Amino acid sequence: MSAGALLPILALLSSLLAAVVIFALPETSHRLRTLVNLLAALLKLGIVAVMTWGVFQGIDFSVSFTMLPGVRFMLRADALAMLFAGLSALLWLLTTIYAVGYLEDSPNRSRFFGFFSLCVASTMGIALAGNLFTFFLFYEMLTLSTYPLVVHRGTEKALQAGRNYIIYTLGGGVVLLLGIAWLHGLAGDLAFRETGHFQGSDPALHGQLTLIFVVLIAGLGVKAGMFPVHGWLPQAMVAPAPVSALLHAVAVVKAGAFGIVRVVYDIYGIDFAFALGLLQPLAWLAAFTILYGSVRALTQIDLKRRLAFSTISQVSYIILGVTLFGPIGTVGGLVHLLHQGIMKITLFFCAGNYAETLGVHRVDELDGAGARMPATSAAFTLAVLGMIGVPPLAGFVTKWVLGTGALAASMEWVILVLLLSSLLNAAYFLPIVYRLWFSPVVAPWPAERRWGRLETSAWLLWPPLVTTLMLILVGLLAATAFSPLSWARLIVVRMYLP
Amino acid sequence: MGFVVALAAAVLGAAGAAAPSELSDQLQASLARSGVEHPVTAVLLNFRSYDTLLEIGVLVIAGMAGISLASTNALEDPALRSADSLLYALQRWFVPVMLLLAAYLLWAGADRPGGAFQAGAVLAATGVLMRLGGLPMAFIRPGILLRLGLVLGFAVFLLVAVAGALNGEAFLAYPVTIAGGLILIIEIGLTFSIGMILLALFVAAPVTDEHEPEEGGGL
Amino acid sequence: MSQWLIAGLLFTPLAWAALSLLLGFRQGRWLSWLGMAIQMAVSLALWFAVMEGGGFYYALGGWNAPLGIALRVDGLAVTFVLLTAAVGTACGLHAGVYLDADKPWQRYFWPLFWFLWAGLNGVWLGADLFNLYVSLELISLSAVGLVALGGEAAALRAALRYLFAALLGSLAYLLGVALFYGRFGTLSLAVIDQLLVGGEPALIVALLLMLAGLALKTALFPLHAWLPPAHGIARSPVSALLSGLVIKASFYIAARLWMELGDRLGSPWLAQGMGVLGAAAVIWGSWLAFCQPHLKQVVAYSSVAQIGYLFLLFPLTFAVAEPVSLLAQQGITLQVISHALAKAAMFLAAGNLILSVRSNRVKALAGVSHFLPFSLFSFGLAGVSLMGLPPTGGFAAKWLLLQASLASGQWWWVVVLLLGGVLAAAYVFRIYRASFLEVSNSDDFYHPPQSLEAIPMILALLALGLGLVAEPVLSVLALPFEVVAAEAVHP
Amino acid sequence: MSGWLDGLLVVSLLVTAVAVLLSRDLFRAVVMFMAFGLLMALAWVRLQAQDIALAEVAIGAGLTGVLLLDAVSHFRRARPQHRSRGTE
Amino acid sequence: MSLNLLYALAGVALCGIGLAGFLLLNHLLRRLLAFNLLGSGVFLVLVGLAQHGDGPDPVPQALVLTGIVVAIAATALAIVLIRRYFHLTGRTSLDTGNNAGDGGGES
Repeated sequence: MSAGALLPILALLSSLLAAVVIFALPETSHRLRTLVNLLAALLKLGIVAVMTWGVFQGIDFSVSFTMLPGVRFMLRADALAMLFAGLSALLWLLTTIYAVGYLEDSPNRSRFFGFFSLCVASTMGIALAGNLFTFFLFYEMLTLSTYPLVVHRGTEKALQAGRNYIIYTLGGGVVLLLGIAWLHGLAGDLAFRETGHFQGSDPALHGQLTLIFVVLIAGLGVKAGMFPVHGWLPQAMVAPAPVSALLHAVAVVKAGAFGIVRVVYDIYGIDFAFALGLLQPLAWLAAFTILYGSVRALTQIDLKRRLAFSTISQVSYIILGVTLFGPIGTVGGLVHLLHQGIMKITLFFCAGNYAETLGVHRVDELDGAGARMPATSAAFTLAVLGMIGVPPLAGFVTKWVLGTGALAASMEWVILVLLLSSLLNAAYFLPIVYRLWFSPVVAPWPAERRWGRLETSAWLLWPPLVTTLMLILVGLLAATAFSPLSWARLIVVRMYLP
Repeated sequence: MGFVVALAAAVLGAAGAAAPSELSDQLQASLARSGVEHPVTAVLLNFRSYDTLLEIGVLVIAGMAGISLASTNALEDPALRSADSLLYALQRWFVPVMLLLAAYLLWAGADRPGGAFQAGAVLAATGVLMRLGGLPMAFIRPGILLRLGLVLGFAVFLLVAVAGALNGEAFLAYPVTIAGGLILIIEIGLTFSIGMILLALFVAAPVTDEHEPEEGGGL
Repeated sequence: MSQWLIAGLLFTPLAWAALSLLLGFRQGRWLSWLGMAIQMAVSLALWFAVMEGGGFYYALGGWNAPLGIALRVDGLAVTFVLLTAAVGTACGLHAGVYLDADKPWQRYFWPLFWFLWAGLNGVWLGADLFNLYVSLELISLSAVGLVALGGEAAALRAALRYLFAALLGSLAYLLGVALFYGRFGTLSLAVIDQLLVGGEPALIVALLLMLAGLALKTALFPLHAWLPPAHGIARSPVSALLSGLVIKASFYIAARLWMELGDRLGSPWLAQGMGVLGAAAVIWGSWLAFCQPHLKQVVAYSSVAQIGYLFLLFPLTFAVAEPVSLLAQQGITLQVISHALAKAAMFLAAGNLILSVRSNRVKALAGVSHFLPFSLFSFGLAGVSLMGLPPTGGFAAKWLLLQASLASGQWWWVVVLLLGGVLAAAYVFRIYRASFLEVSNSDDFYHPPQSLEAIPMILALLALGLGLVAEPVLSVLALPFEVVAAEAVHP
Repeated sequence: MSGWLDGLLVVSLLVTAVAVLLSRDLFRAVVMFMAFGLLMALAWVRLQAQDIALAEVAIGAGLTGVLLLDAVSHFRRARPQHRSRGTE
Repeated sequence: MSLNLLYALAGVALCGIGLAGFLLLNHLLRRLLAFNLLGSGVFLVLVGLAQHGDGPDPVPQALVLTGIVVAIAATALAIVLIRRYFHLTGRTSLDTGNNAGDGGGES
């Protein structure tokens, strides 16, 4: 088997095998499990790095075999795939480190890390999927492997959240399956292809294709947390912080957004989707979700819930970018896929630190936490500023490019949405920052724990610091060759501009 | 009612359209190679012997069910040892006659009506008579001997069947020259086992309820 | 070569049935392990032989079809023979450890087990209408025996219900056979297929009778009432055999009849009617599964639901284009295989769970995810297949059926397929939910032996992997078939 | 052969069958069933199926009947016993 | 109407009687009797229909012989189960109510 076929499989197997090994390990062998976890994460990061370099050089990584009559299982690494794969590989490593610290002394770790690895394998599969069928395969696998993580604590509340999570996501999966099967019946096995498949197709099919598009977006929109099917996301925040961080802020919602990008660009083709008049309503929906999420976030007292509504809002930036008809908007959407991931995971790491170290879960309990946990609070503040779009941080780059794209596509109202959203971001984030640094401590921390010299465990402290550094760097160095922005440009140049 | 009408119509319809069967011609043509002269026996034990093999399997299952319920106590039920002179006389005269009858039926099967099933049934009836007469029937007690008797006919049949396969022919194929002999062997085994199974079914069921069947005996 | 294999295939289960009757449960276990190994090897070898050489008729006793009984050894048949070997071996191994060897009645387990196996092989290979009847009876009686084995009153009641339903079904089938024989003077399905010209009313009645009888034996809604008590109360390895294999046997015959004769004797009404009953089974069975308080009842009602999918074969192959029909057949075949594997895994895992928490109630599972993740994991994996989520065999089946429904324009089955998946998720996740609940005083669990835990896991993994290798498995369906019957009819 | 004889046989077959199902007393029902078996045997003879006739007499009427009778008498004897058990 | 066909039709009627009894009767032994009547009806149809044209046909006769043996096996198994059931519960009929609920036998 050539290296081209081997690497995508290895990328999948690295975490799949890790999952199997972790399941097989006894509950008590914590060190060994941590070792396996970290080794697998590093290995995966290495593989993804090599593949990214290869894709940059124009090497074709793909593997496929016939799974069912007329359907192929197909993995293929293109530039877009590597964007998502790179994001999840990088953040998996950090989140694994974080989770090891976070779950210290808690039961059922074998189960947790096993399913955690399985989730990452699914995410990798989603990134590398070469056709809609394979995408769906891993998409559902992600749903299933996240359920045990959501209900990990086994409390009545967690189980209830898990139930809602599964109702939403499986429901979305069924809708998606309907769309995929329908499309398959109409057009056969559809590999992701830069220009889409329907340019110049029979006008008689356009009605059906429009309907299928709606079905597909509805199915994918559930995971992407789009209004009105976003309800699971805030509830799923009962899960442990690493789960919220990696899965709900990064893997799951991004999988939905990524799927929408794939459908719009690689199945329908942006020109065709535009010609069918499908993009405009999607843009409105995305814009509405952005504002809706922000408004809801304003009133949340629970820190993680506030972050969750912020996620709902932020993910729709990606979708908004995609629907801006033109290359610049696309760049904005794609780069936000990465930027938002880094920023949001920082915020969740910090929220987890407050919860784990001080026992703080609510916004109004954070008064004066900045003095107790300066490093964490600094990271939090920077991430917040990034979210709001303060230059030169990651979020600013996104919003700038999106705005430019909107102007280029002469959709000026989008600028208004962006501005309004930034204001709202500031409105729900800045009070927290204020409380952190400028409010005096009024009450003792609900459940404080101490770890020697550091403000919290080193396992918990380093990951947010690293991601904070990243969110500064991706903003500062946006113009250099290997920044996410450049990579997004590369994707657009390669794929969508003939 | 509708069921009967539809079925009757179907029977009449099928009868009206019945195709001339080539099967009986083939049967007549092959009868000479079957080893027996009576066509029913030929069908049962040669042409469609696989049916019969499985059917004996079904019977063995029923037999197992029977002996699993058997209660050892019931077999020695003193109430059954009643010295009924009529029964005793009956038994004295009938048992040999019935055994002879069974043997005859078995033998007759080759060229006229009769065969293992009927002979087995007669054998079983003999057993029932002996049982009612209160004869001690230790052999019918649940145990290795009873189970051996139960499967003997089946085992003989099966061995003959696989011998054909080992011989390089099909499963259940008999060489033409010894087909008659093989069928007779099978029939003897079957008669014995069928009699045994049917008898077991009767005897094993406890006649009175005064003694608990061995706990959990119900299959 | 194939000749020897067939002989071995037929001989082993029957011989082992006879031999194990002479032994006790423990010695019978040793003997049966050997027998299972032989059966597995023979089934595999036969499968590969047919893969290479194509299918053929095997004339038992050297007598060809109309006079003697011929076995139809084709790709589908050997696939099911192999499936039986896999599931049968798994259940047999599990039973050897699971069942209490000290109970005197257990000695009858092995003979019944082997007779059941023999009957199943007889059905898969059967091409003779009456022989199929005898095989069915062999299956029914041994299955009833297994349900009742050592049973208490409730088990006996379930067994009696099962027995009566099975007997009625068999007689209905036999009545249909009588009509066919009266009309054509033959019992060979292949010959009937050749002689059959058009839809005579008498033969339609015959087909209806046979289908009705077989549907009763397959527990198609609304004739399913006997199944849940029987499958729910039998010992777990037995339940696994019954749900995994036994109900498939009667469906297999119905499907064979339909595929051979349905094009001339069927009607759109009949086809759609069967489909509607299947759909009702999917919905109603899933709903009832969701409502059951006992773990094994959930699994048993799930069987009622999953069987419903099989009956979509009728509408999806009637008066549709050849490729669509093929899609549907492949989908149904996959559904049979994946359900057999998944349901057997599920029952065995459920048995382990019950052993562990010492109760059959779903509520008693609280906290078990803590202690028994392995069996729970197997249960979960099997559940994934039942839900029809990728990459399992259940998903592959559902995908093919979706494609067939869409391509034939019968979109209403799409609704059933999708809804069925959601409902299956509902009852499977109910179990997960119960087991994930953490309760403080839940440390009192018994750990079953590892061998018990490994077996359902292997089955569940097979069901999972089936989706990935569906293509090669399905390719045996299209193997060339040597037509002997044609010569036999017109010598 | 004489058609009315067959007609009579068929009619009595059906009548006996109905009687088997309708007789109040279970014992009677079984006896009727044995009679039915004998009539069936006659029918088989008329159908030139002597083998079946023999089997029917021996197995159908004879053994099935004996088994059923045995069961019936078992039920009869055991019933009061169970009633008393139930009231304890 | 030929002689054989007459018996075949008698078989049809027996099937009807047997089926009605099977479905309507509650007592287990009566249902068993009905099953045997139904079986006899089927056998009559099988033989009567098959040989209504040209004389005795050994094949259906052999089939019926097999069928009779299968029927007695089934009957015997049923009787064993019924007796055991009766022994344990004192009942001679299956409850018409919902039996599904008490499936908790395995523990």
